[in-house]
Amino acid sequence: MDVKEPVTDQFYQAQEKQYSYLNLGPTHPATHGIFQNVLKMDGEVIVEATPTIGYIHRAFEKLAERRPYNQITPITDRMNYCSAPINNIGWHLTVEKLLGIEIPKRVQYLRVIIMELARITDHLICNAVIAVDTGALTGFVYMFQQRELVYEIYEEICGARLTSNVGRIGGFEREWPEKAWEKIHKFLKEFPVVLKEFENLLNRNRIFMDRTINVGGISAEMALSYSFSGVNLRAAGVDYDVRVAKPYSSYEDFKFIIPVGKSGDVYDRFMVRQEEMRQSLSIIKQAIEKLPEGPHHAKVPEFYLPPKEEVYNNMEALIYHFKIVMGETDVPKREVYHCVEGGNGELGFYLISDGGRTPFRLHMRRPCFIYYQAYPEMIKGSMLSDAILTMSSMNVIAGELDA
Amino acid sequence: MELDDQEKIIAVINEKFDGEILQTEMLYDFFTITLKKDRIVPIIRHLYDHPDTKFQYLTTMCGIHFPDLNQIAMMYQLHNMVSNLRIRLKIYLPIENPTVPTLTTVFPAANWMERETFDFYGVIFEGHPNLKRILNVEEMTIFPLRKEYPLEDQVREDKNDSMFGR
Amino acid sequence: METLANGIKVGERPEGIEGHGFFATSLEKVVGMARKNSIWPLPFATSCCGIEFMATMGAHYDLARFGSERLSFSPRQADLLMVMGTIAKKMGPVLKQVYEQMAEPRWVLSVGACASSGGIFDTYSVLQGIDRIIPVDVYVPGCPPRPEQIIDGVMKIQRLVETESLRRRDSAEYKAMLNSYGIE
Amino acid sequence: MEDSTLAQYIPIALMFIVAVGFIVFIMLATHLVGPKRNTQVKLEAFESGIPSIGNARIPFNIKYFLVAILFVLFDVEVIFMYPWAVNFKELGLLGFIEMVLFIVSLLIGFFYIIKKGALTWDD
Repeated sequence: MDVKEPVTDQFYQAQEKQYSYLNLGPTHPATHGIFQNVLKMDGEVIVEATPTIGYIHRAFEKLAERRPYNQITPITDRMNYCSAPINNIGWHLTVEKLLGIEIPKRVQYLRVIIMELARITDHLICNAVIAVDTGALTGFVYMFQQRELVYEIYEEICGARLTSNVGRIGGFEREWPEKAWEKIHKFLKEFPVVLKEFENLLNRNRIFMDRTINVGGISAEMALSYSFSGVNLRAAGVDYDVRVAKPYSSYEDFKFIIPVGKSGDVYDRFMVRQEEMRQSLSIIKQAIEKLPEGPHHAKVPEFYLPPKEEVYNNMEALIYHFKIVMGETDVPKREVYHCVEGGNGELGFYLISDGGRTPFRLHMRRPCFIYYQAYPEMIKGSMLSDAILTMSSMNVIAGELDA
Repeated sequence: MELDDQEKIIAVINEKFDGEILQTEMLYDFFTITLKKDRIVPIIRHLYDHPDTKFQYLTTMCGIHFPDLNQIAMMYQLHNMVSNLRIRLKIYLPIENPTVPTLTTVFPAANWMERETFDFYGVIFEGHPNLKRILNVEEMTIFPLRKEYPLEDQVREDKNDSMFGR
Repeated sequence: METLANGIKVGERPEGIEGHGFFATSLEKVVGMARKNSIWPLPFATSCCGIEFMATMGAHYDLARFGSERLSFSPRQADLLMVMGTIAKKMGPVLKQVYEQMAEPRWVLSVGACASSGGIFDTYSVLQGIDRIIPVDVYVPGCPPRPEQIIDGVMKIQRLVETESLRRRDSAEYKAMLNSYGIE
Repeated sequence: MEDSTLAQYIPIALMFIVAVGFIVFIMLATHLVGPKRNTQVKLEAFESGIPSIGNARIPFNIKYFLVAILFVLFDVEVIFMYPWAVNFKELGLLGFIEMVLFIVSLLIGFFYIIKKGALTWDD
């Protein structure tokens, strides 16, 4: 054996490289949800990730084919449960578009207010979770306290905290009580202060910036090829927002900017969400100033439950009441697709009705399901702790992922 | 979407794939084109590259089961973000062997969408990297979203139909 | 709940022989009281009830007032398995594995309609209630249950923990009950 | 009072016995009182609910081991500084020079490590 050549080299080449397999599994505190990734690791660096989803697949699309139109709303708010009102109103807009119902201006403004509140809560939970994953635990508790304030507003408007089931086809079930407006104004005064505090805690924080800048980045082309939408696409540099591309529910009356990132990494997503929260606040203020007077629901008794005194007095209202409650209202035979800017992307409802009482086919375009495909690409070659940070910054919500 | 846009798209398709279009209609704000089933991917690739259309964003894709026609329809929705145009392409496949070439060559986003459609309707996508069930349990044999299969799972014993008056 | 001279309320103590400077009671009661106020929950949070559990752990409703401040995500140190959210059929074996790997004595709290009975999702892919695969001690209704309801469920578990005899886990009928679930 | 020096240590010994005794008592008590159920499934490795694949004991990169050992080495060095720092004044200049020599000798080792490239992390 040649003495000059060290023995270790031959020994080292002889052994082919072995990888360890880590199971970032379904019950894992870091995944903030129920999806599994088997990570092929070389030491600390991830070589390859194979995701498995479907751990809370509840067959929403099959369930929607068995329920009348106004009973599908409770399903939709169990999809993205961090911002339930956006799903509900997205579904109602789809059905109203199919039926061609004309919605009064006041209802459109009320819908904009509650959707922007829901967007704030969705971004709150996502940014707080990004902070938790970089170690800033106190940020989460303060941000969650703000979410409690919005829960109280939901309770005033529709009685439920999380899965709100807000509104009906054609408007809201009741005029918003005085207490709801009180709490909204209180929230509008208090929230910017706490948001500023949270930002001072993190935005220019050395540790946070080192942990998040150019981590889990994605280029604009790759984001578009993986059909990204929402905050992850805007963080990558493409300014596509459904509220501006296809304005619905009178979003065109409000002035708001779309924050756009540059490199699509975790820091950009965090900053885009922070700025979007501020934009949502300004939209709510504009909507409250310009709130027109008028009824809180459209004049369409065959789909919107007529008030009780009408039901007792005249015949048509009684018939409409009976048909709606028994779910016998027939819907014309049409096909429609309507999309809404959800908490984490373009939330679309593709609805085909065959004239019966239940939809013939309802396909939901779930943004999480579509952009989570790019996750193995984004974390290839990064450290394990960055992989967890990338997953929480993409705001993947299990309920929407495997509908 | 005004008339001239629709003509432009039809012209672009007929330029290389004449006779492929079966029917075109304007459903609300979506220009829907029904095509023959065998040249769908080249058409989408053509719409992707052609300078007039440039549909470079796949919004969504899903399957629809028509039991009376004994067919499974595939629906693709494409989006041109620059000029904010959206179209929907539909093809009809026989239910005996619903096979379609995979779209992952054009859009990587179609990977999981196709796996979901396979999981729900049993549509075989030739050339798909790993065509397996994505949302359901692997050992599941039936394709649950087809109309003939019931919604509830059949192995339960407590909720028998007598309780619900069925 | 008797209050001392300086107004401090004292929690109810187990009954026992009390004398000048000493207090004697059975070991079971002392162990029960100790366990009751130091339950380490394993939050098996899958969907919407998980977010409601975050609210319960948050500052407003604060489950830590009942002694379960420290969440343990590994079943090795967990006492209470809180199953929150829908459990699909794909998730069943995972839940059974986690339950079996929990250290004795262990309790199960099924939070929400989905965990207790499949809830509104009576579909082909959802496990209709986790009591099909693991024994459950307390069910909390609601979809999602309000944080107060979750805390009420935890308090019911605490009552169970306090009054449980030390030898229940080795008794024959407990073994028979476990065998009926296929857990030996 | 010749055993007075020894007697001083009785409280420390007592405190030591009570500490160790408390731990031993608690471990024994929980071991005896607590119920046990060592089934085959329970003794398997827990990997997020999924039967674990692969084996954890594989050769991993040497840099992890090197960083750990070097930390231990320099940590022990810091421990030696504590007694010096406590009675810094009594030791005066002589003690200071001795400690500086001690630190310089370890610094030489530190430079050797840096030059050798033991601390380069992303190869």
